[in-house]
Parts: sequence; structure tokens; C-alpha cells
Amino acid sequence: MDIELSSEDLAFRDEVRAFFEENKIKEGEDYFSWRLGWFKKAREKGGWDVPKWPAKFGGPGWTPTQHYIWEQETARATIPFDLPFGLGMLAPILMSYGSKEQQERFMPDIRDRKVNWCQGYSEPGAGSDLANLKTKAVLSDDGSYYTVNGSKIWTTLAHVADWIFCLTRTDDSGIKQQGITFLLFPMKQEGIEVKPIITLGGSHTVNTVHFTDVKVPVENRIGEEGKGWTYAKGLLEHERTGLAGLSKSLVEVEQLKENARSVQRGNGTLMDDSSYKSKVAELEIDLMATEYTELRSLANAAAGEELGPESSILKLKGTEIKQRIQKLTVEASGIYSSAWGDGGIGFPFAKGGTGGYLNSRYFTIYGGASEVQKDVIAKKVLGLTKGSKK
Amino acid sequence: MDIELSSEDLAFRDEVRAFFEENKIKEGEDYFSWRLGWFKKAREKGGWDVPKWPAKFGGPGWTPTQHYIWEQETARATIPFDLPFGLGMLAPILMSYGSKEQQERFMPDIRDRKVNWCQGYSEPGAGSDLANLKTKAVLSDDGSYYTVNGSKIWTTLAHVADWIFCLTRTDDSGIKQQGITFLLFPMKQEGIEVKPIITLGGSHTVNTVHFTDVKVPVENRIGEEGKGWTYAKGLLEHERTGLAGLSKSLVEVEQLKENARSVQRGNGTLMDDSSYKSKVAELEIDLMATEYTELRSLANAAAGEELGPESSILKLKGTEIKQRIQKLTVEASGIYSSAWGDGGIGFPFAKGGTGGYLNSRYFTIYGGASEVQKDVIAKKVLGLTKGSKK
Amino acid sequence: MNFELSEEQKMIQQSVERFVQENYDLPKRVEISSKDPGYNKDYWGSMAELGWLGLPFNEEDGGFGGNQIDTLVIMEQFGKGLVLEPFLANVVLGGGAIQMGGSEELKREILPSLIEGTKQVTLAYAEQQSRFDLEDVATSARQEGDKYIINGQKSMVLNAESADHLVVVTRTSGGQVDEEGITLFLVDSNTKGLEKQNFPTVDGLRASEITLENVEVNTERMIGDIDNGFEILKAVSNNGILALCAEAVGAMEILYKDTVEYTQQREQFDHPLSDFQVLQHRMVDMFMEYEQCKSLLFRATMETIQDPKMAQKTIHALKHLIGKSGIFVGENAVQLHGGMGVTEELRIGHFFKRLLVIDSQFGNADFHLDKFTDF
Amino acid sequence: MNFELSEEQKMIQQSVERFVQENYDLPKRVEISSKDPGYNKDYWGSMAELGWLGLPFNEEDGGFGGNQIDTLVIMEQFGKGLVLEPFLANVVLGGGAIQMGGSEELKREILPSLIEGTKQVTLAYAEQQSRFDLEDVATSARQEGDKYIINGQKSMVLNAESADHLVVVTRTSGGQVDEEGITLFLVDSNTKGLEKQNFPTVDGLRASEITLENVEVNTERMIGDIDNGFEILKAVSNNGILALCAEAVGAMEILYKDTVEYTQQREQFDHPLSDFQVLQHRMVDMFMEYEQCKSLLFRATMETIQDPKMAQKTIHALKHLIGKSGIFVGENAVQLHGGMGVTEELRIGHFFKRLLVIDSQFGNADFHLDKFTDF
Repeated sequence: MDIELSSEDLAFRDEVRAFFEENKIKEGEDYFSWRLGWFKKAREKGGWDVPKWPAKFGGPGWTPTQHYIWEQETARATIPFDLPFGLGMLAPILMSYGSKEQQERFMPDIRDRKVNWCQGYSEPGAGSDLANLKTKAVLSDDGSYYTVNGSKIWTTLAHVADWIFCLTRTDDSGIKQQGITFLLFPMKQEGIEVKPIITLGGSHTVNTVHFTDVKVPVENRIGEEGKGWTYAKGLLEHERTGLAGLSKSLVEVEQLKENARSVQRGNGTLMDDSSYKSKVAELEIDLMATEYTELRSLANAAAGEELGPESSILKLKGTEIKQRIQKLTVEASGIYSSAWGDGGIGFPFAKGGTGGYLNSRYFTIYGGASEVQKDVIAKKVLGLTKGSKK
Repeated sequence: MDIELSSEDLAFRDEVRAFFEENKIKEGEDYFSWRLGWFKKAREKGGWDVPKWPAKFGGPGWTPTQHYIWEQETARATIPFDLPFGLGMLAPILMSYGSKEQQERFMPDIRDRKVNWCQGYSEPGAGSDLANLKTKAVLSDDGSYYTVNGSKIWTTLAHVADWIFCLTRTDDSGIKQQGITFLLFPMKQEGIEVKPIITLGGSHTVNTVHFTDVKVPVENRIGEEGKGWTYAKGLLEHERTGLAGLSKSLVEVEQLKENARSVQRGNGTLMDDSSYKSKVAELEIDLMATEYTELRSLANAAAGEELGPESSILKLKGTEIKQRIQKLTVEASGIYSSAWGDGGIGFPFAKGGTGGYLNSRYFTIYGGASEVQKDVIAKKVLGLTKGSKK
Repeated sequence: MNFELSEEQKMIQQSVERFVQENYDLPKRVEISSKDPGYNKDYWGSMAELGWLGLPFNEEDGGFGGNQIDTLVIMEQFGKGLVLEPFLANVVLGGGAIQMGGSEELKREILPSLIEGTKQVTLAYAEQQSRFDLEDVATSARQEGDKYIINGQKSMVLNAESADHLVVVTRTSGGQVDEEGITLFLVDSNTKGLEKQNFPTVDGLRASEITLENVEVNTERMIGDIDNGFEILKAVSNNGILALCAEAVGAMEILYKDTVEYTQQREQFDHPLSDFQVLQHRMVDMFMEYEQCKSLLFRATMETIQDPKMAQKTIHALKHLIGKSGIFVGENAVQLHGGMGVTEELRIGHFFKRLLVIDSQFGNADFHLDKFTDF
Repeated sequence: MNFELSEEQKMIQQSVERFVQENYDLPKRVEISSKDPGYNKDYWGSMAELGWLGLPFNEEDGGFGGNQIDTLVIMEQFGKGLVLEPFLANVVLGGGAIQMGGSEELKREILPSLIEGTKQVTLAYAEQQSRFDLEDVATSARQEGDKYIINGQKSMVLNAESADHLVVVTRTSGGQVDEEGITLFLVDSNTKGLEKQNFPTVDGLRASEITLENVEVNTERMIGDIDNGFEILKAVSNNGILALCAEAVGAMEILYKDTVEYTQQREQFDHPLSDFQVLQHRMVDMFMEYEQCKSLLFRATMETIQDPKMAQKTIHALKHLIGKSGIFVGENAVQLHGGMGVTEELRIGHFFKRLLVIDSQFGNADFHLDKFTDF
């Protein structure tokens, strides 16, 4: 066992830091042109614009440790926002299951951040039981197109998306994981209606999307008809690991402590209040442990072992940590936690804190609710499957 | 709503207090003769030796409030030990289901504390699923006696008991709650073997009891053959309320705080340690709430409503509170919590504290494990019974 | 020892329950909350007519001589609909302070119109630095002839937008955190130098930041004795806590019951959610928290009526438990409703928000646990 | 960054694992524990022969130059059998102190016989009033010529019954809770004035209360410099924490795995217990606690090797988590085993007891959480 980064890894970390430092946004610079420029420069570094893509598709081909370093550094650096849907979710499916034509057609625009994608998996009434989907796609008699009817829900940023990758049902005669087909189609067309869902925090990120007789050419289908679940499923576990977001939480805990230190209590600050600081300490300790659980999992991956259901631990712990950070922000805000909106009442950090906390309740629901993650661990890791369920 | 005790109730409380005060054990007095004398005097007060028995069987016929007052006062007073098996468990069954002959035969000795009873319900392998019992009782061809074979477990004080009241199986053709027969028989006879079970705390209270061809005359059967479950069941809910033991916990919390104040920390004591005192405070608050939950439940009982599955709340909260008191005693003992036995190492209160904590783990297991209590509340109170269980 | 409501209390309970059922479904509440003044004036009028606004006031001041149990009865039902009308601010806080410490003239001037619903009063006590400490008062009142000149800021003043008068907590002597030296004044809302910054709160109610710059107030508008306002403030705060906790208990009842109902209807993995034992036990925990909170609410309320000094420890216990349990019940109601729980579309989210705000008012769970340990 | 054991470490791991499997079933352990001296002398001899007792010592002192990871490997396996032999007391604590601060003569005198298993050393640091504070030392050592005279009491000294020497922590100057002024001495067990009161501990091990009355010790038996013993004590205590936590992780593994197995076999209400979702999730929680503890153990151990000063915060985090999680896992293992869990008959109760004792050694969960907040 060895904690130290190799000299190569240290050199890589320095290189990443230097890159981030050099390419920070300058005062007065236009955000969107800086953003595109940033990705261009990252591409010139050898695929840094698509860090998770394999080398054969233009990615950097990093080791797991390099990925870990990258994630740690990005959490602390000023880098442009990026959405996971095209880059992190659709692209791997295209690489594995898309035809050469589909790869050539869709991947360049994803890489250039030209096309915004959204993900059409969840449906009203299905919850964490993703395979239980009812959006119908019927193939035309001549076999040239599908007609899609149905609804999706919790569709993140559907209101600004250009395209959707969508699970549809083409056959409901067998078990529910079968008969699912993976289709791609543009969002800005007749027959697609996007309705905002306002979350408890008061924000609009997710939507309901309704499809009425939407025509999708058959060449927009990924792989075979009826195999869509297989294509989507493998990625779900990957997604869970990403959801832990530990590097970001580390930064947020530092911010939390700084905020609490700005709240005066008697001769000290809120960080001198014993209950409050104990809660922060317990949070930090759990985060310290979870970081190493992630590293152990990465080390396994590096040793060629599959990222398995252990990723559920990371999702469980990671999301719970994020919620606790939000909750402690609310507590730090004291009486001001009840102010709503952008009025700028009380402490600067109180603004949006309570909305953030409320929205954070979603973390233990989406991507498979915590209860479902525990079912997965019980079954896949502990082997608790014998007998009939009660 | 009114919190005040009526003047009658206050007078009753004073009378109880005065009685306890007058009849305390004197220095040098023999414990066992004092004990018997105490019960004699209590009987002269009008059935105070059998407070829970109804008036027609010689009990005092108190109101629920009087019972509550009695329980509160006994927790604080010096009164002789008393066991619940004959007095509180068997007697009510005799009153409801025993024949006149059985009542006359057994109840006087119970009242006079002459005969020690034990309860033969639980069996190896059955756990909280009491009805799943296998001890067989076979009626002789002439119908004059049963032959009992099988084993009981967790039989409290079986090693000092004179008699046992015992659930046996006389028929296993139907559902498991049927075919159970309630028998009484002496413990000191051939064919009965009592083996001690040493609990984690190092003490011997419970036992395994094995029956080999034990003969029980048919006149020792309560009620009808095959109806024993019905007779035993009603009492189980009553037992649960008793298990809460809140009055005792109130006294123990005071003792806990006194102990903690005897542990010096810096310029203060352990009760100045913020984590420790917060845990004590949370415990006290839960106890304060549970006390009123019990009072609300008693008020319902007084209004003629049945003591229902809400008693499960009291058992759940009451036993958890008792465990927390034990746990905090262990914490107060610090390094001395690891000393075992009667060596008298460290703080006086540390002695036996860890054993007490270890044994207290049993509180959430016996009388229906906490998980089973929650199942009961889910089903009976919240009505969560539709559909098939998963 | 008796937990039964009187016949009159039962009638009030039924009447408030009916009012909430008829007037407070979610769309209606959202509509009322989103328009100024943040509550429905007709409803307020009805409440006055039904006599609710006068319930806890003395009969000689035009009230009905009720006590904290009457308030509990009303607030618990209000909690089941998240009623927006400013009952707490007027009847419990502002009116309560005047009832306790106001001169006869002041009571005669203010209370009848408050009870009739024609004038409104609120309480301005918190300040930016005070967090939850009632005695931390920096806003100064300096005597000048027969007037006092008030300077300072007051935070999170409930319903100040609609209030005609404010009971302002000021410091007339002593250090910033001394209990002595605190004095209460009744200040008219439109007095020169008094500025309001109004904003909505997380739970759809309204509050304001108040700036007082050389605000003049006559000595006869003093509530209670000079430098001795803390006792009144403490008693009003305790009554506010009891009222808020009653509301919270009502809200918790809706949350656990809605969750029980939703999980029975909603299918996942081919079973109603309510079939899953883990969710069943979670709901049992929610139910038990509700019952325990209700028990402690009864205890604290009954003890306060019997002996307010003795009840102080129980009030700290109550506010701690309500804060902790309310958020537990709210978070789990949301969790068990899944994605829908995190939207504005179901009412449970709104109930959760209210419980969150209640925890932040008059001291949160940690604050009261700490206070509890002083006993 | 690499979590793989070296080939040698893997071999040690397998060798210890085999030893535990062959020699440490429950009846055997109970038998060994109940007889004096509370461990098996043959086993101790084997451990010496196998080189385990010399693993962390420097090669020049007869050891193998291992580090805390080697100790982790051994202790984690020991934890799976609740091994009774006094490895911790001798190798990590007593021997560790001599290794760190002893003069060359002292090391040459003591360490080889310790490594051979012929002599034993333990550490006497705690006192009745000290609770978990290492720096709280009242036992005095007063210089007299080339000797020191020690007076005081030492509490809960592990394995003192069998120890030939004790490393005694004394105060040579300063106030009772000063870090400066602490000095360590190696005292022979049979020195005049040294009395032992031996007793069993909750987990079946042995400890003693030690009274020192005018105990004389030569100046050359001082370990480290005068008044500067605290650094050594702290470092030894940190190594003790790492070793105990490794043992705890081994014990937690047994507890969660035994529970998984037991619930699959045991039927209740016509189903194996493992079918109940509530119990499944409880076991998932136990498993996750185990994994998190293991992660933090690796982290603290690796950081200590890299930079002990930097690792201090992580060591506090570790001891806190192990205390809390160990008791959580233990309590729930018992709960899920039902009545049987509360008896001496199943091994889980014994593992639970060990975890309980581990929490009380070198500071419990609360103590280390508090220390953690100082960083």
C-alpha cells in the first residue's frame, strides 16, 4: 500500500493546474466565447475536452488515477460549465452500440458542444422502476420510421435541448426489460410539448415532455429494436459513481465552514458552537472515509476489475453528504433561512441556501432512490436473495 | 384538558407515599420476613398487595390515574421485589379463563407469594413468532392426562420456579395459532431439565427448559384444548405496556446525571461536556414526551377505549430509552467501562454498568422485537395491509 | 389529569376544521399566497366574525378569556391547511404583548380593533446579530422629554407589510445581551423614519426587514415597565412557540397521512410502495414522531397554563423535538413521494417548507436543546 | 496511490489467517481466556517463532523493519478471531515506546527478548482522573541522586499481570495536564513498592490497576528525554489506535458476515429472516459502515507512514468512526440474532464486547470528535 502519487502523476497534476490557471476567464471576457475557446484549447492538449472518452474516439486515454486527479482539480478550478447528457451519457452508448454512420453524425457536434441533448428515460408513474416504461414507438408498415407517443418526466433541461435520446417501448408482450428501443430525435418539432416542473427550491430545471405522433426515421435507432434496455443499463451504474461528486463536496464543506465562521455568536462564531461544529466534523469524517472508498473502488477498476454494485455505496454516501452540507447551510442562516428569493436578506450565503437544501432532497431520489440502492447492495453484494421476499 | 390531579387523587398519592414511608425496611431487619409483612400490610389497605387485580378478586379496583400514581411512587420508593409471572401474567388468565376450582387452587398462593411461577411461551427457533411452537402435549387414551415433550427457551427464573404455565401444541393440522393448549404443572419433577443461559452481561436469569414425558393431569389445563393461543394473546399487549417502565427510567435518568456529575472533567464534570449533556438532554426530552404518550393512552383506557396496538409505541420508545440510559452509563465510566465483574475498579457506578448495557440489548428483542412492533403498528394503526408483502 | 377538550373547544375545533377544508386546498393557497397582501382579507374578516381573533384575550378587552389550549386547537387545524392569515403575528405575538403589558388605554385603543379584524399588530424582536437570542437587542430607545427616539434594525418581522402597529423591542439600558434594560414600544407603522423591506418567506408567508431611524414614540406607547420588557417578550415568545408547535403538529399529521395514502396508491416494481417493509417502518417512525410531538405539545401547553415558570424547561424540550421531528417527517414524506415530492405540485412540499420555517423561528432544535441543558 | 499489499504482506496475512482459523474458534477462546494468564503461552511462542513479534521493530534491534501496514495486516486478522495474546501491549505499546525513545542499551536489553517472546512489556499511562487525556498525568517521579522515585496510580494497564516490565508515564515537572514535564520510565514489574490489582476485562482480556509507592528506578531506565515524554506517548498512542482500529475492522467483518449468514438460515413467520427488507437494509448499513471504516483505516495508516503530523486529524477521525460504527454494527448484529445474540453461546456477542472495549481505549468516539474539531 502506498499513498503517494507517482512522479508522473504529480507532473500530470501540475500540468492540469497550470492549464486551468492559464485559461481562467479574464475580467470582462465574454463567457460563451471563452467557454468555446477553452474547449478548443483543451482539445489541443490531447483530448482534454472529452476526458472520459477512450483514446480511439479522441479522448486522452488517462489512467484511473489521472481521472481522479482531473476530478479533484476541476472541483477547485474555474472551468466552463458542461452538461453530461451528450458527452457523458449518449456518447458512450454511441461508441459501443451506434453504427459508424451514427458515430460520425452525432459525436462531432457533441464534442464541439454544439448540440444540447436531453435524456428521455423516466416516465410518470415509474419512479425508480425505470424499465416500467410505456412511451410507445410503432414502426411504420414500410419499416422506414417510428411513430412515438407517450410522456417522459424529470427531463433535465428539456426546455433548452436540441435533441433527445429516448427509451421507447416497441413490444410489451414479454418481461418489461425487453421490447425497449433506443431512439434519437430532435426536440424542436411538432408533436413535442415541454412543460416545466417547478421544484421545491423554486427553480426550473426539470420538465415533463409529451410526444404526440412524433416521427423518427429508423436510421435514428441505436442498435437493434427491443435491445434498448441493455444499451442504457450499463451506463446507469457509471452514472451512480458520478453522482457521488465528492471533490465538489470537499470544496463545499470548506465554504460551509467559512460561512459558519462569518456568523458571530457571542465572542466567537457559529464554528465555536459545539453542536454545530460536531455536525460539521461528523460530515467531514464521513466525507474523508467516502473519498477513500472511492479511491479503493478506482484502484479496483485500475486493476481491471469491473465497477460493480459497490458504486451504489458511493451514490448513497455521496448524496447523503451533499444533503447534509445543504442542511447545515440552512442552519447557519438562522432566522434568515426563511427568506425566499433574491431579496438579499441577511447573510450573503443565506440567499438560495434554503432553495438549495430543498432541491437537494432530490439527490436521494433520482438515479435510483436510496432505498433501491440498498436493495441492490443487499442482492448483489450481500447475496440476500434466497427465499421469497416479504 | 387539565393537568392537575383531582383532590381525591392527591389524597391517594399522599396515602401511598405515607404507606411506603411507614413500611420501609428498618436497619437490621430480615429482608424476607419484612417482605412478607409488607405484603400483609398492603393487603390490609384493601388489596394493595395485588394492585392490578380487579375488585371482585380482591384487588383495590383503582382508576387508571390511581394506577399511574402507584407506578410513579413505586419507582421512587423502597418496596419489596415482586415477580410478574404469577401475579401479573397467570392470574389474569385464571380470572378470565380458569375454572372456579383452578382459581381457588392457584390464586391464594400467588397472592401470598408462596409459589414462584415461570412462563413457558418462547421456544428455540421461534423468536418473536411465538405461535410457531412445537412442544407437544398428547392426551392419554383415557383422557386423564397429557404427556409433554419439547423445549422452552428464555424462561426467566425457571431455575427457581415452583410451577410453570406453558403453551403446548396438541394439534398441528390447522394454522399455527390453533391447536395450542395452555397447561400448568410443577417444575420440580422428573422429566424436566433446566439449563442456564448466560447472557452477555454475564448473568444467569434465563434458561432453557427441556420436557421429557412430563405428565400433566387434565384438570391442570386452562379452558378448552386448542384455545391456548387466544388465552395468552390478550395478555401480550398488556405486557408490552408494562415493558415501557417509564417511571423507573425517570429515576434512572436522575441517577445517570448524578453519576456523570461525579466524573471530573477539567474544572467541571462530565455533565459540562457538551456532547454528553446533549445526549442526556435528548434522552430526557424523549422520555418527557413518552410519559405523556403513556398518559394519553391511559386516558383513553379510562374513557373505556381498549388498550390497542398503540401500546407498541410505548414498548418501542420505552425500551429504547432504557438502552440509551445504559449506554450513557457505559460512556460515563470511560476507561473503567471495560472492567469486568465485581472487582470494584474505578467509579462505584461503573461496576456492573457495562454488563447492564449488554443485557439491555435484550429489551428490544423480548416481548416482540422492535421490528415486529413496527410491523404491528404498520398493519394495525396505519392500515398498511393491502397487496402482497414484498 | 384529562386530555379531553371542552364542548366549546370541540365546537371551535370543528368550525376551524371546516373552514380549512372548504377554503384551503393547495391551488387556493398558492393563489392567495402569490397575491398581495399574502392572505385573504375576506377570510380574515370571517375569522374576526367567528370570534377566533378574540379567543385568547381577556373579556374586559373584548375577548373571550380563552387560554393556550384554545390557541392550540385553532393552530393545529390551521396547520392542516397552512392557513396564511396572520393569526400568529396579531393574536399571539403583537396582541399578546399588548394584552400582557399594555396600559389600560393602550389595550382599549388597540385590542378591540384587532379582535374585529380592522387593525393589525405584529412583533419586531429579532436582529441580524441576535440569531435566536431574545435578549440580544441592539436597537436603542433614548428618552427625550416625553418621547423616546428609536434607532436600529429589526429582522424577519412577520406580516409587517400589513401591520398598522409594531411592538418594537428596544434597548433602553444595559449591555447588548442583558436581559435587563429591554423595553417594548408600540410604534405606528407609518411613523416617520420607519422603513420596511418586504419579502416572501420560504413557506409562502410574508416578512420584512425594518429600519428605524430616529423614530419618535410617546412614552405612553411603552408596553410594560421601562427596562423590564424581557419578561413580556419571553412570555410572548413562549406562547408563540406553543402556537407554532401546534401548527407543526397539524402539518405533521397531514404529511404522514398523505404519505400513507400515496404509497398505497403508487405502484413500483409491480407492488404498491406501501408493501415494502422499509417504507412501512419509515412511516411508522413518522407516525411515532407525530404522536410524541403531540404528547409533548399537550404537556407544554398544560404546564404553561398551570405554571409558566415551571413550564420553561418543557417548552425548550418541545421546540427542540418539533424542530427535529418536523424536519424528519418532512424529509421522509418527500423521500417516499419520490420525484413528485420535490415539486411544487403536491401539497406535501409546502407542508415541509412550513415545518422548516417553524424550526427557524424562536430558536431552532439545537438552540433549544442547549437551553434545555441549563435546567 | 495503491491499495495492494506486498507479496510479503500477503504471505503474513495468509499465515495469520490460518493461525486464527485453526486456533481461535469460540470454545477454544473461552477456554484460553478463563485460565491464567489469559492467553496461550504456546501460541505466544509460535507468534515469536513466526517472526510476528518482531515485525515492526528495526532490523538493528532484531526486528524486520516493518511499518504500520504490517501491523494492520496482523491486527485485522487477529480481530477476526479475537486473539488473546498480548501483541498490542507488547509489540505496539510497550515495545513501541522503547523502540522510539529507549537508549541503545535499553533496546538491546529488552527488544530481542520481547521479539523472542521470553520477556513482556506493557504501557501504563492512564489514571483514574485522566479519562482519555494523555497529558493528564499525576503520577510523580522525583529525582534523588541517580534514581527517580515514583509515586502514584496507573489504571487499566493492559496485560500487566504477565508483563516483566512496565513503561510508566510520570510527571517530572509542570502542572497535572501540561504536555511538557512528562517522562517515561521502564520499571521492572517486581520492583519494590509496585502493586498490581489484576482483573478480567469485558472482552475476556486482562488488565490491572497499578499502585506505585516510592518505586525506585535508575536514570538510565528513562525512555526519551526528561520532560519530553509526551511526543513518544502520543506517537505510541497513535500506533495503538491504528492497531486497535485494524482489529476492530476485522471484528466488524465477522459481525456483518455472521449476521448475513444467520438471517439466511433462521426462519420466522414462515420466511428466512433475510427476506425481510428492513433487515436487509440494516445489514447493508452494517456492511457500509464496515467498508467506510476500512477505507478510513487505510487512509490513516498510509498517512501516518507518510507524515505522522499531518495524519493526526485523520487518526482522530478514524477512532471516532470506529467507535461509533463498531457499536452500531455490534448492536445490530445482536439485534438481528434475536435472543441468541444476547447470550454467551454465539461468538457475535464476544465480538461486540471487544468493539465496546476498543471504543473505551485511547479515547472514545465523542472524545476524538472533539479533538477533530480542533483542526
